[in-house]
Amino acid sequence: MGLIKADEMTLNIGPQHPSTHGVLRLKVKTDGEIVSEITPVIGYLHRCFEKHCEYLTYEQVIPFTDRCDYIAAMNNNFGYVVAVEKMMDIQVPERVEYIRIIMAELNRIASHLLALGTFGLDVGAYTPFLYMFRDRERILDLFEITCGARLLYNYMWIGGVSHDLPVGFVEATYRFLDEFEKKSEEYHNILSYNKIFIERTADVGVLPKDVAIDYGVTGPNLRGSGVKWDLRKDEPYSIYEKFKFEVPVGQGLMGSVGDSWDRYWVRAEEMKESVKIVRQALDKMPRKGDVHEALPKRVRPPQGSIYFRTESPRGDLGYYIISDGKDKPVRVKMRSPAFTALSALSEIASGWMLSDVLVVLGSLDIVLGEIDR
Amino acid sequence: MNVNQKVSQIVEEKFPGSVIIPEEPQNDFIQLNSEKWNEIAKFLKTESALKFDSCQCITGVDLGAETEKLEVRYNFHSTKHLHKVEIRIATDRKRPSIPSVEQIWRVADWFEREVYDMYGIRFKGHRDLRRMLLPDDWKGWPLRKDYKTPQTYNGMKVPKVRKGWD
Amino acid sequence: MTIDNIIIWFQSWLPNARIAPLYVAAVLIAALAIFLVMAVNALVAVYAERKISAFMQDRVGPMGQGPGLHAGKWGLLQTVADTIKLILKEDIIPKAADKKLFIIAPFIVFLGAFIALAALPWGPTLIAADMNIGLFYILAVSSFGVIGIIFAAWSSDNKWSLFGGMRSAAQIISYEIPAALSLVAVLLLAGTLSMQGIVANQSGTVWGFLPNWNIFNNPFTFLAFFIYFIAGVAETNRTPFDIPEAESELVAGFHTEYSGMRWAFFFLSEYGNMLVVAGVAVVAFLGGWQSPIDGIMQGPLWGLIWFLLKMTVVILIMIWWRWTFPRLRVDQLMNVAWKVLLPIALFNLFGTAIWTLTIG
Amino acid sequence: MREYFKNIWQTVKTLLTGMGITIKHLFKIRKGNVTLQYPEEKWPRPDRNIGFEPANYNLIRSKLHVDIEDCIGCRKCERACPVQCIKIDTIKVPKGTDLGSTSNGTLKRLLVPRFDIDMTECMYCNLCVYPCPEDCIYMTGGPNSEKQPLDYEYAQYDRDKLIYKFATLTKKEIKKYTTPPKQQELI
Repeated sequence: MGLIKADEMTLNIGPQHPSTHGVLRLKVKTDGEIVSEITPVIGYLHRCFEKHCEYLTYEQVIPFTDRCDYIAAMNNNFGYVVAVEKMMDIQVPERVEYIRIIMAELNRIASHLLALGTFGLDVGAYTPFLYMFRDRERILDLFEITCGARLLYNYMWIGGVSHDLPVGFVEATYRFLDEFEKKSEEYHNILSYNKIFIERTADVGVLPKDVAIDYGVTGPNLRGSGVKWDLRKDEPYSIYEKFKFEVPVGQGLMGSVGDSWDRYWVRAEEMKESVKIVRQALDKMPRKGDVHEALPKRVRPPQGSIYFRTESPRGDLGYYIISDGKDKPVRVKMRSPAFTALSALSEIASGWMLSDVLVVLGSLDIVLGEIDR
Repeated sequence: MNVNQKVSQIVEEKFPGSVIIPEEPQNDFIQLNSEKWNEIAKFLKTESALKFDSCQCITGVDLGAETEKLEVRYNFHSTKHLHKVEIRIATDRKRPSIPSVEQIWRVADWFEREVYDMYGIRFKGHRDLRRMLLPDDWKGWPLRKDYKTPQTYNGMKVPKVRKGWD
Repeated sequence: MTIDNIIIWFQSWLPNARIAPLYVAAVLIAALAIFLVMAVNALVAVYAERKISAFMQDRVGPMGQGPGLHAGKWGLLQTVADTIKLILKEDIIPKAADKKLFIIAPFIVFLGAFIALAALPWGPTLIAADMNIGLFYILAVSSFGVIGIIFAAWSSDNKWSLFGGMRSAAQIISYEIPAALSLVAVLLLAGTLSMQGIVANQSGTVWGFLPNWNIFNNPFTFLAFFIYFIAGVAETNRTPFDIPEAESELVAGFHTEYSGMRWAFFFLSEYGNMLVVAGVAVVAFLGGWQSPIDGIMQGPLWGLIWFLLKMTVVILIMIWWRWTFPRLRVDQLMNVAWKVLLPIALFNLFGTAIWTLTIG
Repeated sequence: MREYFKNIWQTVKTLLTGMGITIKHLFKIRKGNVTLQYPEEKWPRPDRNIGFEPANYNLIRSKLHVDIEDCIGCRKCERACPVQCIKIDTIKVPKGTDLGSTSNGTLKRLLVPRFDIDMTECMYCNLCVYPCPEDCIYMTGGPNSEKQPLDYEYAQYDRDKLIYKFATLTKKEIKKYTTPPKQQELI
């Protein structure tokens, strides 16, 4: 006796596991149900995005940014093209700005719907997941009529967008928003205020303010911890300063500030704000205009570098682009919000039960495509 | 006075000789000497006028095999004063090494591991410097400009993607 | 129709035969009948579960297999096709598994549900074995399955399975207690452990118009029904208490390593357990095979119909729960059992005792 | 103690709310469902899609198609492709050879003996379509349904079968075009 250490067990969660949201591997040490140590192992989905970019022209990089965060591809396009436009000093037409914001916000709703649905699935609620997928489907339909693709759009171009909105898009979007607002109440009733759901998520995986900032956690996760920080409000890019919307922050309604329920709730509230933005954008958008007007003949940003960040559904999505004046970038670095969020996992989920680790992981809303790139 | 000038002034006062003054004043970054980087980093985070409490991004950069150096670029942001700064630190290409800031900003842990993974820059004082995205037994530093795509991996031949295409 | 009836019937044909072989034959016939009931129940319940969950989730559910195969309607033969697939599937036993236990485990789990069904009264005369300790017997053997689950978990040599097995053991043992205590309240009213006796005790009306089922008999038994039902759902390992197989946490829990027919036996016994829990709930609280309106539509056939109808309703509620609720955590599960259900069950028992002494 | 009962009451209430929602959906069976019974029912299903006919779409990312008669061999699409899934060979012809013109009226100057698209590699980014001066490479269906009907069901058992060869020139034709006109007369 004494040779076998009977009180701790190493458990591999993943790379293939129903709730790791992709091919993530978590090496955890468990003491019974209690998890004492978590080591995330990533890289299973590494597709050499940054190396690829060295061989591609600036336009050809755009479809690759799609494939990083495949849940919110529009937002990834958006960040990249705005960064390159900043370098080249391009002023895009007003209609293009509005179209981009409509697309980005619709995609934010779609992304949050998926995040909330899969979060419900992690907790064991199967039905809300399908309700949310049903509504996400409508957004994908809208994207499909616009650019033909449902997931990887390659819609935004440097200096414009690939297609103008099709006839009837505006009306269809209004119709969708009307329906969606009614349905969001249903989500709250079936999931958010469900007592079992609250018990499972409230007070679990609390991410305090200072820890969140220290770990570079951004987006809804940071706002869930009670920090009012939204790039759309605080460093407005594109024409976000023209819109009126609130920045929901976690208030600890069901437990303490910064728990999993708060992160969930912030996302649910953000969808409502996005609906508001889309509505305003549809109201104000110039009805006519050439979306290809400002397309540059050739994309060759002047020598120099830029670090530019936008608010993707997962947080601060930063692009560090270095140009040497040729048609191919020297370096494109993507600062992915999910990457930093995952690095905080071991800090906030250690000491909880095995089930809670997966709940916390779900509440961080990671996309492995973006983490591994 | 913009943030960069202010920061470089304050840092130069505290750590004389550490700021390599950029050749052009309109540059939007600060080039630092790598020697005292750890202390400067601590100073950047705690000094009340700066308070760069959020490390946004750490980017490894290779500007070509002929430059004889590798660079690491840090983007910092302050949630107190809402200002940001870019700091660049160059290192020798042959034996790249930079003091780690992993214990100052926790997020730097993974960022530095990624830079090490891609460029082979050793971060002195990092507690867990391993490969991040690539397999542990990978050879070479893929994002360096002089990196050659290997023909074999662990003795296995990398198959050509398409036969009869070229 | 009890086993005794069958033996007597045999004896009328073969008056000179010895009793032992006749007994074996009678038991075998009863066993076959019960097995058929379980199999048909699984077929129907799985189909119902898939369809109902689909409609609840705005889907259409299985539509392929049915009359006219792929273009067919409603996927009526879906579960039959699934069964054929499961039978034909390769049976994989992991190399590191403890082979003997691994093979025997699904049958033990199955046995737990199987022998419990023997004591369910399907009608006034239709019962395999009308024991004088019927309820006690069911309570005893239905927790027998947990041994099989632990066998399966241990022998798989898989960490996820082990987690599932441990959780399951803790869960079933905890929920036995509130379930049993709420049934004791019924025993106080009936004064017998015999299943038929309990049903017979529920004839007539109460308060003038309601059938004299135990659930309506007094407020305490009304509560006891819900406690029994919650605890029963927990014993069958269904959502919201499905932590032993929680697919988003433990992949598939104790049956992660099982495949083909062995896995099907776990499946079969899950639905068999549902049947047992629903059956006991119907017998103990919902008047068994008694007609809801006193005095009419009674008799052996009506009894069977009423019993099946009531059971269907209870099983439908289980399905409904499964597709609505999230899952509890292990410690919360224990909290519910020990801090909520148990005190209320004890209070109920006390209340029922007072009620029977004073009012009843 | 009050907290304890409040907790139980809240649990019961919220769970019943949830059950109410699911049962409501249960009885709306065919109305709200979104499933497409794929091989039988095909997109766009009228009661599910949002009121657009395929022709109203800006584009459908289905399958690349090339009208090879219109191709002038400029190789712009080959250069635009981020994954190099298009491969074009061209042959110069002697001066004065008449190769005909495209439907836009542009004179063809090059022979295109090889125009391969590897659809296993294609990432449906549509980048090859935009630079084409003759609009001869495009995705099938949608606004192009008149030119080429929608085709998204082209799964194959063999990977090699997904390499589509659009060039139609035979060896004989190539020889015919590449021999200088003087020799042609001799033949």
